[in-house]
Amino acid sequence: MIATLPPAESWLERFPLLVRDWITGHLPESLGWLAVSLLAIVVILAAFGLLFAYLTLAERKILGRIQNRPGPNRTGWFGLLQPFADGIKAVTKEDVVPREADAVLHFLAPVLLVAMSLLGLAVIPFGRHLLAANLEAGVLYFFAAGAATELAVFMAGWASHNKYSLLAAMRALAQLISYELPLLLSVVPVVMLAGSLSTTHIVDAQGGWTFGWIPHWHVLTPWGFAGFVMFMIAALAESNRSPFDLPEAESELIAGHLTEYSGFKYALFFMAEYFGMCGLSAMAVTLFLGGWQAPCAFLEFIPSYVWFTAKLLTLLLGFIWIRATLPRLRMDQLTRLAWKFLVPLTLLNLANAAFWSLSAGWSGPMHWVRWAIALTVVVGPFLLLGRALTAGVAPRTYRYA
Amino acid sequence: MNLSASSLWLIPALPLLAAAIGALTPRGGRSLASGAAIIAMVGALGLSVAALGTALAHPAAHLTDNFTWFSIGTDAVRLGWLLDPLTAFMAVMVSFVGLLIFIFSLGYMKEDANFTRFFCFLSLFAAAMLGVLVANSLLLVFVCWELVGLASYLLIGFWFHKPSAAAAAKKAFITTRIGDLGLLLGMLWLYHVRGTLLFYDGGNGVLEPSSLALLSHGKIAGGIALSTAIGLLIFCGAIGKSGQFPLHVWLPDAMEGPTPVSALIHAATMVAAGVFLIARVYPLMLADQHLANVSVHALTVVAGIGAITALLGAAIAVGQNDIKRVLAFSTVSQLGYMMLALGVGSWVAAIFHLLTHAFFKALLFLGAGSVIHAAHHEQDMRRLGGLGRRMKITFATFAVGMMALAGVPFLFSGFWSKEGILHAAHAWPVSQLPLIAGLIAVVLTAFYMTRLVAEVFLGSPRSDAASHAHENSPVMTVPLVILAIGAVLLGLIGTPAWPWLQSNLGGVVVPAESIFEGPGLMVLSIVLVCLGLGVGWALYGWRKRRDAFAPDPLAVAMPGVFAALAAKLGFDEFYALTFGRLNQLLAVVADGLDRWVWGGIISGVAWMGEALGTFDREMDESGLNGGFDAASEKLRGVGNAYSRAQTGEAHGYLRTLAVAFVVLALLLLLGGVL
Amino acid sequence: MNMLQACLLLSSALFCIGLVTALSRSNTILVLLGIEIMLNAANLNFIAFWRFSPAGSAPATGVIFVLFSIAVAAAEAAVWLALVIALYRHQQNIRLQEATRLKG
Amino acid sequence: MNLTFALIAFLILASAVLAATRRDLIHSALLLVGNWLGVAFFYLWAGAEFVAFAQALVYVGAISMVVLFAVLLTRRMRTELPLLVATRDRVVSAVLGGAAVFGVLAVAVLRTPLDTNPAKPAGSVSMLSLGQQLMGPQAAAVLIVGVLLTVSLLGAVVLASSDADGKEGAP
Repeated sequence: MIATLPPAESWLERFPLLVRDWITGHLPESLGWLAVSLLAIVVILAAFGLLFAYLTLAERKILGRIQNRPGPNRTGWFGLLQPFADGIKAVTKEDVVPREADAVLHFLAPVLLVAMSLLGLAVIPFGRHLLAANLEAGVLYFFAAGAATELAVFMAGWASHNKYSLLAAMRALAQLISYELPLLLSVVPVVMLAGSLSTTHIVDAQGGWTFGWIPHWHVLTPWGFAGFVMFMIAALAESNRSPFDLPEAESELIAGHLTEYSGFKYALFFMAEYFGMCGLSAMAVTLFLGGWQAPCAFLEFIPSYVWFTAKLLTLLLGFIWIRATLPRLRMDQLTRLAWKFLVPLTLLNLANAAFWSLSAGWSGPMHWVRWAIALTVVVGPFLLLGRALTAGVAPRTYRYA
Repeated sequence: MNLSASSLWLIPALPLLAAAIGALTPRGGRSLASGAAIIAMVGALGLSVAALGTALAHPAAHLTDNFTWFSIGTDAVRLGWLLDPLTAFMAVMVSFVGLLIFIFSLGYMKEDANFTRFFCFLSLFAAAMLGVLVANSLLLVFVCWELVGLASYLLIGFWFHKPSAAAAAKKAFITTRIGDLGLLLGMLWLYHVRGTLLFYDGGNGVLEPSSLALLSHGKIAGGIALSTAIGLLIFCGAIGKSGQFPLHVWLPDAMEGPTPVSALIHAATMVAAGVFLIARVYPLMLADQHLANVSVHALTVVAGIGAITALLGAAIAVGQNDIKRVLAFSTVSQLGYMMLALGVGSWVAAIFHLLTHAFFKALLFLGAGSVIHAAHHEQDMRRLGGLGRRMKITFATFAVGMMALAGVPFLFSGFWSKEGILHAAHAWPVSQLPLIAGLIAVVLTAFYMTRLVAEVFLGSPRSDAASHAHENSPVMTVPLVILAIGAVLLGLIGTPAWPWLQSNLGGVVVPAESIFEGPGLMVLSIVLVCLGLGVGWALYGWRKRRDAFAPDPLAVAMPGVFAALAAKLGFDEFYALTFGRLNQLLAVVADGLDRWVWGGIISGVAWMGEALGTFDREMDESGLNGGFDAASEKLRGVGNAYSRAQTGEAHGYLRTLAVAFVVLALLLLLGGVL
Repeated sequence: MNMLQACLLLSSALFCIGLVTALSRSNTILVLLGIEIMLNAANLNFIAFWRFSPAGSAPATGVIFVLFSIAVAAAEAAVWLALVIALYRHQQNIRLQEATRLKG
Repeated sequence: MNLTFALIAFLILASAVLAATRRDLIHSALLLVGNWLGVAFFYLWAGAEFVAFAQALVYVGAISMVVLFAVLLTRRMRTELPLLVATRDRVVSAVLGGAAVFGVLAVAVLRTPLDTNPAKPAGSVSMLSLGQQLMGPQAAAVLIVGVLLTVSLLGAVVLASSDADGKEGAP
């Protein structure tokens, strides 16, 4: 039975649609569209809220394992209830607002931040039929929504009326603006090659397999691989994750723009950080890792949203792993990495993608030439720029007393 | 594996890409630059072999792929790629020998600070030379030809901080440019007559029968056929590039470059380009052969120049003491042989000799480079000696190269290719003088090579550098061994017993039979080789030189002759005295013209201008100024009044704008326009 | 009053608010922000005319015009940030009525 | 549709008026961001999806940052923050001028018979045709805008960088 149906029609694949239709079927026709939209919002909020809760737990446990300690393991079975305990604690804590603070902005900042980081999720195709808003300019929408988070960070820093907060906000702004450029520029090749700003089209463009087991994901081309890596680096910086977590550098800036926040507002900032991380990872999956497409033809029977979730979780695990591994960058290193390394590389990668698209018709031995040229354009500047970036910097040596 | 003509451009494109990489690599990226160059050469070799496969499958065809470069009005300038056995054999030879030289350079240039630049230039050189080979248009050939010249200039002057190297680079560039002028003129003339420069273009190319008939029927003054004139102009380019008499003077000076460069220039690429060019346009050179009523045949001139060069080069080589200069003059002489072969009508013998010579001359130069590298850049063979025991591989391979060049019978490739030329010269109906010159050169060649080997490798070390020399690393010796094997085996494909090369090269261009008319001439030349070897051994091998300052035995025997030969028969001095003087005289005349005649006219004009100006000023100051002064006073008053409105305050301006807008809009509204 | 006129009135009102801001405030930044408002008002017009244009007119000219306008606004913003900073460095404040050094 | 338009118009005008009258520069700037967002909503309402997102990305993401940087970089500490009180007559003349301009514009708009086509479906310009327009007939303009952006960036750097002779010193 399964073998005869095309994968898009199998009941597993259509299961979410069936549930939706069952729910909206009870409502009058005129309210259908509203119910569908609300349902999408509720599902996204619930799913990502839960993901947020267990991501914090996973992060704490994985960090603990990497640092050779158990991590939270008291609340509930294996500490599984820990997120809820934390949530209850955050809600019931006193919400301190400094006397000199700009009360309205102080309140608005975390709300705006969470709202903006959630907005981007609307255009992510989580599965073959799972997409909240199919916009023609979906990718642009995603980044336009993401741009507002900078504003929220600034508002938080300014409204606190605290030197450290303001300094941290300025630093955060500098970092976010610096890394927005490579983030956008590393996306442009994908848009160029797919010929569309729509996320569904981009995922469709990555469908199909060579020999049935090499997927046509963008990450498997020279420009796509380079773009993916640079996108992920910029995404790390955009979501203020280690090793780019300078805005909240606890040791220097006493948690930066979060200094004057407490209670549930503080929790909201963290929620926004994790939502941003999820959103950017989901975008990376959509743009480079084939979205919900299965890696091999014979694995298509597994529904698409499972694949998407698997890829998303892999990237999130990568985020956590990097946090446990890499030390924090200095401010000057951070900006230098963005302007002297990532931006030129992304621009070159753009040219590389243009070459790739122009040479699409090459065949026979020219196919190898195409690969060789594209790889050279990726690897050569990477080596040269990397050398220039570390020129005159000796590896740090430690002398133990 | 096969390669079509349309993909032929990849062969030069690969080294060109490597050159670009080398140019962009900073100084530290030694392995990147050299790796790119060598990989590119391996790729070019692979593609050349594939091209050879294609060419051998269609031996009689000229596979072309032409395209339009740009068009002026209704005329289009078209370029193209050409694949025939000649191209393919040459491309395989150039990329193979070039690859070995590249590898050798890894060791030879290891200590040089400008390693990456060197590989960039080498790749450029190889790219340009391969470009000459695959081009199907005289224009494209010319472009690559000039690129070869440029690259040779850069490489000869690689150590430009040495004044002698800089001078040698300039000399090579300018001397070859003289020949190129002829080539350019010939090209323009050809384009004027035929309207295209493509060699083969489905019946419309300049080397195809209809065009040749047209060219050979045209006559210019003095009873010379049009094709003869154009062919001789093109030959001028070959004279310059291939170091033929009388433009051979740059070639020995070019030894100032690093030794791998010498090997590249004198074995595989630059000098071969001249011979290749004549081989390429051979149908054109041949076009006047059947005409009886012309005053001169193009090929006769080629044969004569070749014979003179072969004899002259061999003679001068006898009197040189610098190891590389001996080899340089030997190259001049061998190129003379090739031209001689082309001139007397044996196209295949020339190409055969070109291929074998590429191998053994590259071997000899790289062997010399190995010696020089080991002896800390000592090149004077009077100060070397006894290296045979210290550098066994170099000695063995060098000896193989020496015997190939000298034409030691039967085993070595040089013997077979040279026999082909001598037999062809013998069969030439016009004159036997080239044969005689060639035979004398055979003796001299065997003699000076014996002298070279005896002085460098035998006897005892005559300087510190020579006594501390030791064998080089495998990166340098392995190419020597490969080249030595090639220098022996390559002879096998062209022997009278199995003329594989001749049968494949022939095609439609020229009759390709190898001319062996019996053992008589062969016996004579073997005797002559033995004579040369024997005399050389008697003078240099029997009693070894004891120290660096002992006089040369030949100088003792024939002081006058030796001094003349050592001075290269005074060509440089002769040119300096004649052309140099003439140039200086012309410069003096031009200077005088500038200074007195033109300068006088200009100062006269200037004086008149000055006088007019004075008059004008008087008029202005007395007459016109009064009126203008009064007017400006008024203007200034008005300006003052306006400037009071300029408060410098942006708000004020903006407000004025707003008010003006409202007023204008009201006017329009009231006027009923809107 | 049809929809297009409403849009145009909206943009006129926005334009005038921008104008009043630019005329009344002395802080250079606010003056420039007023100018940005006016620019946005002009863009509103383009979109409005494009949206309500009669069928058969040029397809996307209004949209493209606004796109270019936004790009130019970005360039302009960079320049005026630099101007404000230079002004601040010269006179230690950014009051526009004091920036009269170029007065003739 | 009219309700949506009224809401958007209210958002745009209210945020602009508030921004123009606030004393606190930061509040003005943030309100203006709201104004720009309102304009983006207007574009969205009018069916120009791409322009709306571009407006949000450029104005909310980039120009707002420039404004905030300008405010912070030219601000003294709060103790000596100059109170930028506008003189009364300038405010009055500004309001009068603005009202006059609005009056003229309103009269012009209302008196002009405008040929409209409200039946046109929203979002009638597809992303593809927009891209083809930009890369085809408008390619030269795109190039010129690119050059303009580069030049303005360089010019801004030159203007804002401190003088080479160090005459000015730190503010």
